[in-house]
Amino acid sequence: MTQATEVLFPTSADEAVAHFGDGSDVTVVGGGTIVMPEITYGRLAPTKALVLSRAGLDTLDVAGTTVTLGAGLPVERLAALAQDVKALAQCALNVADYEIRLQATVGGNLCAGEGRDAPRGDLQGPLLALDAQARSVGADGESTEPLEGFLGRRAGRLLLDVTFEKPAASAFAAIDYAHTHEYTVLAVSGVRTATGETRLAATGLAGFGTRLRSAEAAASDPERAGAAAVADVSLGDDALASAWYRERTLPVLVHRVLGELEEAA
Amino acid sequence: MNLTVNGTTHDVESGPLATLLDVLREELGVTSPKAGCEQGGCGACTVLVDGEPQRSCLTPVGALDGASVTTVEGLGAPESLSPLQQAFTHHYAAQCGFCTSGMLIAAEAYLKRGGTDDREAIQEALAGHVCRCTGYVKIIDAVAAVARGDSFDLTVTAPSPGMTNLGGVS
Amino acid sequence: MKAVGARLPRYDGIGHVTGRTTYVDDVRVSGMLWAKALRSPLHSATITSFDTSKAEAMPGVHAVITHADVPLLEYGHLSALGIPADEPLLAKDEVRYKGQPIAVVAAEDEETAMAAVEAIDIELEERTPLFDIRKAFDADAPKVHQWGNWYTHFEGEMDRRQIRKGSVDDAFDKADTIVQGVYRPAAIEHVPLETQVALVVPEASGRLTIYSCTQALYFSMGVVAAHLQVPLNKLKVVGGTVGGGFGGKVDTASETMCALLAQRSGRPVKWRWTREEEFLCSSTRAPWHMEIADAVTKDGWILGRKMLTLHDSGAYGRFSPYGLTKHSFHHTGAYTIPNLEFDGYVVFTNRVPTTAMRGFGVTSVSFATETHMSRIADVLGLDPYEVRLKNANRIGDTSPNRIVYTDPSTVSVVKALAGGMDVELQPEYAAMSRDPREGDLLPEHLVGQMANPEDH
Amino acid sequence: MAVHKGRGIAAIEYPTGMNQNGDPSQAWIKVKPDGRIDVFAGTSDIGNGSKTIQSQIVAETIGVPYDWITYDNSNTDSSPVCTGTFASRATFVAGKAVEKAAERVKERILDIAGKELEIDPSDLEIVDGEVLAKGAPQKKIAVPDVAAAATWTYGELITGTGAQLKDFASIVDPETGEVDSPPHSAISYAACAAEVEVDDETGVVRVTRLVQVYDVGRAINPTLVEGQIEGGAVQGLGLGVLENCYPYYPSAEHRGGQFGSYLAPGFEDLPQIDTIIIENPSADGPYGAKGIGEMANNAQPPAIASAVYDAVGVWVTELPITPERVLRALEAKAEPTRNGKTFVFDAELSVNAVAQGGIAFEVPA
Repeated sequence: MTQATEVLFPTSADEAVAHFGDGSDVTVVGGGTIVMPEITYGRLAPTKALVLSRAGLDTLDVAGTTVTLGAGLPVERLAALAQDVKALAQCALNVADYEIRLQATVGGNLCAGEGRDAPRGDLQGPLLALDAQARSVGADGESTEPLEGFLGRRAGRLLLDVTFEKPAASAFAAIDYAHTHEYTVLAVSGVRTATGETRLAATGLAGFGTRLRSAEAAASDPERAGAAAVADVSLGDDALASAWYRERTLPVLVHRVLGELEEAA
Repeated sequence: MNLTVNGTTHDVESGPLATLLDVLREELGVTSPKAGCEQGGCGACTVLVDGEPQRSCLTPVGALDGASVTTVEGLGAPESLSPLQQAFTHHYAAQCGFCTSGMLIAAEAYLKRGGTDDREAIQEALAGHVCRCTGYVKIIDAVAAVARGDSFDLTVTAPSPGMTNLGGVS
Repeated sequence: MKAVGARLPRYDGIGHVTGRTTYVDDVRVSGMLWAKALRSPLHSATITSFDTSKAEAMPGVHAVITHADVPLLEYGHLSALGIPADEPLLAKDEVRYKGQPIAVVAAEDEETAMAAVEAIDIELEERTPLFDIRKAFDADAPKVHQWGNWYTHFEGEMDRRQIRKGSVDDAFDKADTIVQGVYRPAAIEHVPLETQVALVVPEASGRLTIYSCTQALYFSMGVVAAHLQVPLNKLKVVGGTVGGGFGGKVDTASETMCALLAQRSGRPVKWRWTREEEFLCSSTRAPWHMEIADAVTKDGWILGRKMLTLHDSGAYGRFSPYGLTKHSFHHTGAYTIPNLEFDGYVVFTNRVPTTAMRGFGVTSVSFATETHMSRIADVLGLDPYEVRLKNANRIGDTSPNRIVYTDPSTVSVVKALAGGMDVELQPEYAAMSRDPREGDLLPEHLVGQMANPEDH
Repeated sequence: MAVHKGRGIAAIEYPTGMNQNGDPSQAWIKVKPDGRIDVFAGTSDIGNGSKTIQSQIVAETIGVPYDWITYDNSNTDSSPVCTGTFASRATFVAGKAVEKAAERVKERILDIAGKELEIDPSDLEIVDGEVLAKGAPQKKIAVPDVAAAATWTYGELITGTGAQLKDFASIVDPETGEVDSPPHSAISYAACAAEVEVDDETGVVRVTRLVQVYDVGRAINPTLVEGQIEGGAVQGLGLGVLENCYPYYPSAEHRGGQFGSYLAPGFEDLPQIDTIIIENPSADGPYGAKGIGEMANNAQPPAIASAVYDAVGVWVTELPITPERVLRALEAKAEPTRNGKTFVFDAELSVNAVAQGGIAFEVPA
């Protein structure tokens, strides 16, 4: 398989974009944590692999109140945002373990498809709550759009970076269960903006991360917000937990996040 | 491409998408990193790449042209054991030994970045490494002992914390 | 210097910390082929057509082995204990669990071996699987196994393991309270860090050198010799250094499959299971279903126990009848109960065969009986330490199968635990020992069960 | 949210050796011309440390330093039969075989030393690699010199074999389960207390402390015993609250095929572990040892189940005690049903509730 695979190591973002082209038949390798086992296990035989490790996308820029994360930024580096965006740092540190976080990238975490037997994409939660803008390229060229929209059409696109405004406060709560190379059963992220708006998002769902709009609308009443959140999501059974369990605990996590946001305010 | 492993530079013939683990074990004959899962989940294949711990099963070797890799073979030999290797011996931190290479590498990286003897910090630093034999207690003991700067008598082993021996009672 | 009692370093410890310990996967031989298996994608099915010719013709493929190539297809690992064979090395005509090996191939490299597996043409007709052991006895249950849905070859061709002691009816009649509960521990994986692996080298002498991760060199040699129908001098099993076992590396079959592939190809053959195979296709600890009813007095004596155990064996027997028998012998735990009625069944389901694991047969019953003991203490409003001390095994008490206890330590360990937890025991309990029962600790119901320890 | 603390205990027993016995282990030992000892046994070391333990037994039995021992279990050409490393038999059964072989070797050393010293072998002992006259230790000969004499003077190979085999215990009455002899070697005992914290909103159970007592008979190597006990404790924790091959048992759907979806305990699941060792020697194990390797994961699950009940007042009797099972139990708040003097727990799980007449669990009223 490797003999037949064209493997490209772009050394700049532009080169990466050029190699990616319209994205057809391109397998993007960020940190390798998701793609490499698929290759090893014979489930994926790329015809063209784009390895981003030298593409210079591992940037973390803070300009005033605006934060931009390069798609190639290792997840562990988000720990640096503990002061500015607590929920994002906390969520990042909840991903897998130290070494995986050094290898795994923001782009990989946001773009990977559904997990084999547990949910993936933990960073989608806080970044959705932050209403991050995703800049990506694809067959229709470059575009920048809200992450929420991007997630629905991320297949076939190359993510370059995500940008968001620092919130006034943020909070993160997860089901804290087993600890070997942990996958998140269910997590809720919350943001309080400078203008006092509350945004909530969840991961650990069927499909990918989701904004909890009904819960946001009821944010002033945490009990009601928790109950409302269930209507915002689609839940599934998997190796970690059942839809029943997630339905019971989603309100708890929403409640905890709102409580923490309240305390922070 | 070339790769320096434990101080020796090799030309690598495997394709660029071959995992570093495969290159080390199958092409270069460096067998201390183990293929415990090839999913990134057990930690037994962990090596240092330019000083940082990485799962060699997740790393395409093509991304490492010119890099320097350290495995357990590079930490120390039987006659020149590193402090961690001594500590793992003295504290009986290896039973079947299959996870030990990855544990040692992760612990080495932890101490290199200034890790202390705080047990919770050690647990967090090594969290991605599964050991099914020891129950982790003695591994934490070993890493903490090196962080404290202990020296080790390799002719005996140390008891675990929290042990009481009542002898024979009826 | 005394060696026994000393905290001496591990014999092979320096090898472990320097990465020099050689496990099977670290053995290097030239010309080695990689093996991969075609495994059943279904829980239960009839094989309607099967053709390996495309795989065999692929460049780089050196051998394909199916059931037809195995000299003795079914060999009972515990035939010496009277447990007959029931499991084919490779599936023939039907598959009974998802992951069951149907064919194995040996090829120049792993990728070619995987491609060859893909190239095997197979058609399966799916059947309704059975998973719930509680439904296995129903008349309309799907049929799992050639012997039916449960094992029927205990001594006297009984279909269950029975223990009978004293009179349960009497005990339940005399009881102040009866406490009944159900206990269901799960299947778990052994999770050795080293997955199952074997390497077989055909020697010029005609012998096979078998590098194995087995927990039992001679046991595995016997299994290979039986399947291949060769005397033991044709085999040399090399091993003894294992990356974790926990019971899961006793029923290994990869040695035999590699041996057949090595014979066929004339080349060394290695098969290292992936972690996914280890999790999904290797044998597990068994799930158990245990129901207990205990006849107790209001002051905490257990007069009698009635128990039903269903052991989920998975699709084949393996060591399950042995494990259930061991389970039955220990179903009173660390206590003496004089009146017993135990029935246990080895039940077949369409899941991966279950096998030995640390505490085999007893881990389950320890969970059931000890949780039950805590419930009894709670229902009666008694101290959980004291209920345990009262019923504890004493010298001269007898086990479910009438073996006299000569040196029981229930009392020692429970008293020491109370000490470790800073729990103060009432004086009469603090004064207890394991000595033979007398006085208040020898109530009428325990007199008849006692025996002379000298007769041990 | 409320996190509730609870405590529970359990006491257990476990037999050594294969149930019903009939499981041989054998060993042979030879002595090199300089007195160094080669041990050949077929016991696989799966991490349990049997290479170490059996070497210690040989060193102790003969009376030579531990580092004189070379232990070879590498292959079936040179090593004799060992039924295997399971059933907690590697120290008790296989260790007894090497002890017996070492006794034979010691006899041969004393015999040849007796000739060299012109003292009756029964008046000699071996201490730290030297053969000494009892009561007159100035009369002595080093074991290496004995081995040299055997090789070069007497033309003898100092060697010894040993085998341990306990008779198969037949079931003489399949109706009652009665056996004709003890079906085990020694029985080991243990007790465990678990302390847990249970989150009543998420159902998550965290085991915070395990206090454990083990009667090990005799600790041949206390450090290795601790390793077995600690490793077992964490596997018991896995059994109790984490691990399940079939998360929706009896369904076979949604199995975890990787670390992270199959929940083996990790570093951060580790509770505080306090261990108390008792050494009530066994009658017939090597140096009084018992086999505690396997039982080391048996006491935690029931102790944890009882601790969860103590914490939140519900019994979860299906393992593992997952967050979902705790929440479901809290929701059901199930009390046992009372029927006269009978308290029935878990009726909904019973065969009576699930099977259609094919099997039942009938309890005398």
